[in-house]
Amino acid sequence: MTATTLIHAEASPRRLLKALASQEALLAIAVIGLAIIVGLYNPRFLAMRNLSDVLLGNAYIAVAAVGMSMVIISGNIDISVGSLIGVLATVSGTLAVEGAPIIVTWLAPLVVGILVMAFQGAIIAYLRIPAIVVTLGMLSILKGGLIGVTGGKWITDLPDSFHLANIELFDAVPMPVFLMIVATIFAAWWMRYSAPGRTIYAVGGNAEAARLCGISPPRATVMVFALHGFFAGVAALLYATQLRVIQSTVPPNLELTIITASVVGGVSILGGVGTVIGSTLAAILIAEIASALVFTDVSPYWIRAVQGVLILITVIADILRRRRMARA
Amino acid sequence: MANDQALRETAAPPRLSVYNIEKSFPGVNALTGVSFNVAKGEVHALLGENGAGKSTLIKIVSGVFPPDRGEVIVDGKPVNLARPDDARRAGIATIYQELLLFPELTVAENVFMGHAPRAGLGRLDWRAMREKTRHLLAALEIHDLHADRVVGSLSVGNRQRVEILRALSQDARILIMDEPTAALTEYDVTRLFDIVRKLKARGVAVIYISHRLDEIFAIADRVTVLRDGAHIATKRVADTAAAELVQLMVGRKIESLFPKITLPIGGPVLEVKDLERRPLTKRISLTVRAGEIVGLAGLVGSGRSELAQTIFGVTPAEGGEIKIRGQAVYIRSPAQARTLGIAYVPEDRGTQGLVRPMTVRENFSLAALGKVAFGGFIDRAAERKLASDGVKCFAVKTSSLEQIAGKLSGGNQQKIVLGKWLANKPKLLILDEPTRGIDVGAKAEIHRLMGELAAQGLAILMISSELPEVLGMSDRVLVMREGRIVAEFLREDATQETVGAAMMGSHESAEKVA
Amino acid sequence: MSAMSEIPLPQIAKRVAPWWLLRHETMLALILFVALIILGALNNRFLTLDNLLNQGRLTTEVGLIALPMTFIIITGGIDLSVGSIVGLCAILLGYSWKTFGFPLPLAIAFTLVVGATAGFFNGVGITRLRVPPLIMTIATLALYRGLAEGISQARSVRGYPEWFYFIGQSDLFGVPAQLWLLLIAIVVAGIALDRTTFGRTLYAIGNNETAARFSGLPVDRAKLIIYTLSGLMAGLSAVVLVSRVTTTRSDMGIGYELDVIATVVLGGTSIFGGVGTIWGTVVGLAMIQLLKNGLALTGVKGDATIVVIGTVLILSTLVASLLQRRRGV
Amino acid sequence: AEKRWDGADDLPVNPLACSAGEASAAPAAKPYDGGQPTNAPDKAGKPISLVDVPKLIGIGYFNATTKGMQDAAKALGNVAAKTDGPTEAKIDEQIKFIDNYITSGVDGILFAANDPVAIAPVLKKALSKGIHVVGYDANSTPNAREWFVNQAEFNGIAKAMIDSMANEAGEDKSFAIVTSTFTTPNQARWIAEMWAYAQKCHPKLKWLETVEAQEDNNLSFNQATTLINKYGDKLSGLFGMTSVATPASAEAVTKAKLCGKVAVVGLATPNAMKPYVNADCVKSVVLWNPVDLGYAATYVMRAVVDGKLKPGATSVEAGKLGKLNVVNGSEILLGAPFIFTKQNIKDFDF
Ligand SMILES: Nc1ncnc2c1ncn2[C@@H]1O[C@H](COP(=O)(O)OP(=O)(O)OP(=O)(O)O)[C@@H](O)[C@H]1O
Ligand SMILES: Nc1ncnc2c1ncn2[C@@H]1O[C@H](COP(=O)(O)OP(=O)(O)OP(=O)(O)O)[C@@H](O)[C@H]1O
Ligand SMILES: [Mg+2]
Ligand SMILES: [Mg+2]
Repeated sequence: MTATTLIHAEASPRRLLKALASQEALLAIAVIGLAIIVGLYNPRFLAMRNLSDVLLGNAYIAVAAVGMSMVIISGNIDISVGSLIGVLATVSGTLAVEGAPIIVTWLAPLVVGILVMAFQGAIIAYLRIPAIVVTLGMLSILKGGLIGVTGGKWITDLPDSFHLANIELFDAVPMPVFLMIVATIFAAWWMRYSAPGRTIYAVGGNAEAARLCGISPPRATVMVFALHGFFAGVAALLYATQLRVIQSTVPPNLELTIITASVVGGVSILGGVGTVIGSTLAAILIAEIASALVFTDVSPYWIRAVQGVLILITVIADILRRRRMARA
Repeated sequence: MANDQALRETAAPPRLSVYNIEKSFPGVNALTGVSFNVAKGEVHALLGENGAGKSTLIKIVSGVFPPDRGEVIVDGKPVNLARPDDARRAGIATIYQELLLFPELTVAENVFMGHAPRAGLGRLDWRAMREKTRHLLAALEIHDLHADRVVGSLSVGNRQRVEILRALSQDARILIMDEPTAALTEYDVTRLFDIVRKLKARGVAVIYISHRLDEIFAIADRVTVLRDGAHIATKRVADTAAAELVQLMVGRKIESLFPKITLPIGGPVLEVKDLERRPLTKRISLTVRAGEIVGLAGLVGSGRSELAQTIFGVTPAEGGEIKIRGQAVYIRSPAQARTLGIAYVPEDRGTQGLVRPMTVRENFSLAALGKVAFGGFIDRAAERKLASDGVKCFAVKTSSLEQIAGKLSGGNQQKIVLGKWLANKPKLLILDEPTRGIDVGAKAEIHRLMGELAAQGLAILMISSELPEVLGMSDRVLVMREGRIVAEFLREDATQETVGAAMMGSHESAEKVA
Repeated sequence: MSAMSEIPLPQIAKRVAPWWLLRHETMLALILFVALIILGALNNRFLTLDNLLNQGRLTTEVGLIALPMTFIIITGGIDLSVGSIVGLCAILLGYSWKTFGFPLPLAIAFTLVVGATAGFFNGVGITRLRVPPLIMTIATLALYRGLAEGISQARSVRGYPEWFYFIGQSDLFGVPAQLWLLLIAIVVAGIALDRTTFGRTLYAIGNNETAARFSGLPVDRAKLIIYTLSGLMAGLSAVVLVSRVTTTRSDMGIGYELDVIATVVLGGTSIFGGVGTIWGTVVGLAMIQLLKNGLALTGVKGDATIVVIGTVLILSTLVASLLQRRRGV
Repeated sequence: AEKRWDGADDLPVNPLACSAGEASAAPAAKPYDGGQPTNAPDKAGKPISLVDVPKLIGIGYFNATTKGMQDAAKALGNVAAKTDGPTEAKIDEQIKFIDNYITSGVDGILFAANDPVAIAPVLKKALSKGIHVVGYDANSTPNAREWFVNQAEFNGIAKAMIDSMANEAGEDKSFAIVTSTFTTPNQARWIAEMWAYAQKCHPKLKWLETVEAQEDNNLSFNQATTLINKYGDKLSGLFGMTSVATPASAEAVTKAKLCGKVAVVGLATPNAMKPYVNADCVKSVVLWNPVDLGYAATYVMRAVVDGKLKPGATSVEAGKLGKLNVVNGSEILLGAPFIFTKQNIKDFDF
């Protein structure tokens, strides 16, 4: 008994240290540190209003990154998500303009998102075509299909009640930020404490071993993609209700931004490793960097280069941290 | 022998029986009508050469493959084992030969994947999971493996232990173990057998596969011998002897198991002085001479593989000195080690030794590409010749040179890994568990080969967890413990007791003697 | 379900056809052939030598990059930064010529060096720091494009001497000049992959990197070489592109990475590594370009064309993999 | 914090006079500088097939130009027009589209260039195959096409924008700009002309910063919001340089509850701007009528094929639009930019 307590006493400060040295902590420190540094240069950056605007305008990326992280942890990847968000936003907006009940316009993207992604997941899992091929193909199909169907006509005249993103809870927390937090916490909890949540890690870590543990990897893949579709639906909703115009085209490079958030958040592209808290923090960091560069008067021509360097630094810091951990 | 009585007394149907199982893969008839049964509380051993079909048989019983024909019956009722989950529901737990683990997850989670304890709302109970894992570890008297360690950072031996924990955690009625001790030392084997005996007493039926005959005699009640996918015989262990089993297995007589010939020993090929590589290699000094076989014994995790990999340049040294034939060298990579004439046959053939999806031909030439290429261009004919020579020399059981290497049985894979290095004509051969998972016939073959190679002046450093092998093959035995070389014995001084005591350290050896 | 489709198919297939017929590349070539016939029948301007050669001209830039990308994907890696390297190299070609005053041939050499360096930098991150390729190149995708924007300050450079347009716009023995470059590169890459120890090393890395390392193969060096090569070819591609369109812009090459990856993957190279051929990539390249062209000539509009391309990518991979499921363990 | 903005294309700026009303100064007469097709078949009065390759398809603006072309085709009766192009504004893709249509054999190509220089070789190839080439919206180098239909001259747009801003925000206030990318030729040119015109006529206006937001709604919104937060009270105006950036900027101002405090002026299509104009958050939206632009381009093409518009001509008849003037050697001017206000915006639907 004494022996075990001893081990515990030894283990817990170590575990604390380990937690502090995690990718999530690193990102949280980066988010706060960057805010402080930029705040010193230009105090306006720290205004509540600005910080909340950074979150507000990018919450949809974080929400989509939650689903993307699950997909990547399960050993897959999805590059069609940007196109899908474009499609779902259009679906939702079209319904709203056609006068569908508001609740329908909000639920429709979720349902369609789940269906489209589950379909892709099924092709990947049961026909066994690599995810990158299916989603690359789907990227084209959705993108071309959207333009073909809508002719790129913008959706305007959206009813006021449609604008979910304008709702503020308790007069303080904007809906998108609220949803981002809820989605992250829910997903984090679910992936840690539910059996299906763990199967994502199992399948991503070693699909064959998972099969021998009684997990059905194909079913897990479909499940992960369906969930990803759900989060893409939420993201599309936030995207669509932000402005009073919906473009009916695919947001450029959105998939890359979302994947970047996931991998900077510490999700291993090889599958089996990562958390959604990390990816949400990374999405926030990336958004914060974009805003910070404007606030610090970095020449607009160099903004993207600086962004690239900062992402590179985050990634390399993570790799070095992991290596140090491995050798400790 | 109380068990024999139990066997006779129970008129109840056997716990598990398989009837007339047939299974073929493209180009191979892996099983041709195999039947046998296991009673409640019986340990039933499966024996056979590499590729005899043992793993295939148990994979059918575990629901991994569907059989082409035949039936699996549990407690008198035929069961349809379409998926591994069905087998688990039928009370069957399996330790597979290939370590199938989740490298990114912790020991506890690996053990309980798929059947984790739940708390309210279907929530996983992490605390209970860790707690139960600790209990299992305690039951096996494993003190150096923590439930929270990430499996990817464990040595092969520890991974094998995790596999065992996983099977034990399922509270199965039928426990299948496919070479569970291949990566374990005697110390672990003893603990495992204690557990198996306890399970047996509880009425669990156990199928046990091993190439180590002594284990079969130590634990099994009956033994079934397979050869080329066919059922050859089922014997009661009490009524048979090793020689008979070997003959049944290979269909001929095997001479001596450890045909050690003493040879004149030449000058030093490898000299290591104060070699350091944190955290596991600490101030190691040793010498291996031409024509000499040096055995390296130690417990799981004692750092033998780490040492070998430091010499081989996988994890370059941080201090100390390595000399090859008197020349001081600094080895930064395996590529460099190879050009210096060092060969390393790693312990984990699945991930380190073999490129499983590539063909037998390609695997054979992998370490000797320079020998079959001219100016960087591969000479296909020379490559084929190299590979077919290797297949012949090592009697690799393969349908063709273009067979995917990963589809061969475990033992045949090992032969390819060994063969590919010998094709490079090295001066120093480091063997890490060279006969793990290899049948007696092939093992004798490999041992004979080692003798021949030494006779040709090759220096051999052999890491083995099988003490009889170390004792039988080595000119000298080094013992490692916690990253240091703690003892050295000449062939004549090395015995089970002396070497074992050095491996354990003083207090544990005292325990073992007691 | 999965076990069922796993085993019997190759058996059946094996009995009815020789193995090479079942290769992904062969299947794809057959599909391509059928598509060509159909599209040719629908439009008499499609199957003309002129048109086909012209398509070759248009696809050279992607093709040049797809070759080293095949190497990279065979090792289980990926390079997402190629499009950005094209942009950076294009800018530096113009910038070094106009602002540094380099003579144009020197500027071209400089551009190639810059491309190779950018690729080398990726390789160093991947081999020395062990950053996973996707992450490394996602970061440099942003970085290199950012450098292109920062250096160019949104300016384009034009007015190159007439001889420079030879590379991108003229014919040599009746074949577009840049197509010769591509053809040579294809032959070299094909031989390197199929016949040399270097190629074998790439396959070994893709199938089992640890075992390749433990077999004494120069794993890190091979990786460093292929990422550098990828950057170099992106640089070459930039030169060809600038010569073809006569100007430099910092947004050149945007989205190339996806075109290139689609080409390679369509050609049967497994994104998981270990499997793939140059020949497959060439068929994939021809397939995408000719389908786009043939459909356009037949009157299919751009948005519908990309829907068709997406569908073909999925379906052809499906058909090929169903018929060819014989590798893998 | 902005240095002189020169449009990054090294072309001279040409600011208009400060006084109101005079939208375009009399251009200095310039000789014809367009190209000519070689051996174009004589199709005068005969049916012709045209293809229109805009910068990209699937955005409201080019949908409107397409509509204008279809209207014109119907009115003319002997023109079949089709629009096709890349789904993203990529010059590389656009070149491939034009190349394909050259191969498939059309009588005329209408284009709006993603890059004036890069598109030139393929257009010259078209000319060399006897295909007529007319540009609209975004020009190429002059000798790569016959005519260019100019919706409004850069300096005219610049004047309208700056005058509106000075008027709404105040003569001595500060403003910032949200544009697509710095490399987009039209936007870059407009900004350069705005700079020149502001220097000349509204020297006290303070120019704070220009940010990129591509053609992306949400990014434009985020960038506009960032500018508002960064400058606070200092910011009195926002320019939207694209039809995407302007409504997004208006939304950002609305969300920040700064309507009336921060003026939004920009190029935009009326439908997207109606909510903000009706709510008095935006007073003036600058644009030409893109439907008319497409219409005019088609008429010009017909006139070229019919031989009615030859080098040296000074005007061309364009159906319901009446007579359009030739400026700058080989450009046809659609007219002065149009300014939508609360009074007239309801009359437009595109
Ligand atoms: N998935 C597979 N595809 C093709 N052939 C296979 C497959 N699995 C096993 N085989 C073949 O079936 C035969 C029996 O193999 P199995 O693994 O059952 O042998 P084993 O008795 O377990 O041998 P070892 O003692 O070496 O582990 C071998 O010839 C092997 O090559
Ligand atoms: N004190 C320790 N600290 C960290 N890791 C340890 C320690 N002891 C053992 N290990 C683990 O054990 C491994 C060392 O085992 P290694 O394979 O080198 O030894 P071995 O004697 O060859 O054992 P095996 O017979 O299992 O191969 C290391 O990779 C490490 O994961
Ligand atoms: Mg076996
Ligand atoms: Mg070892």
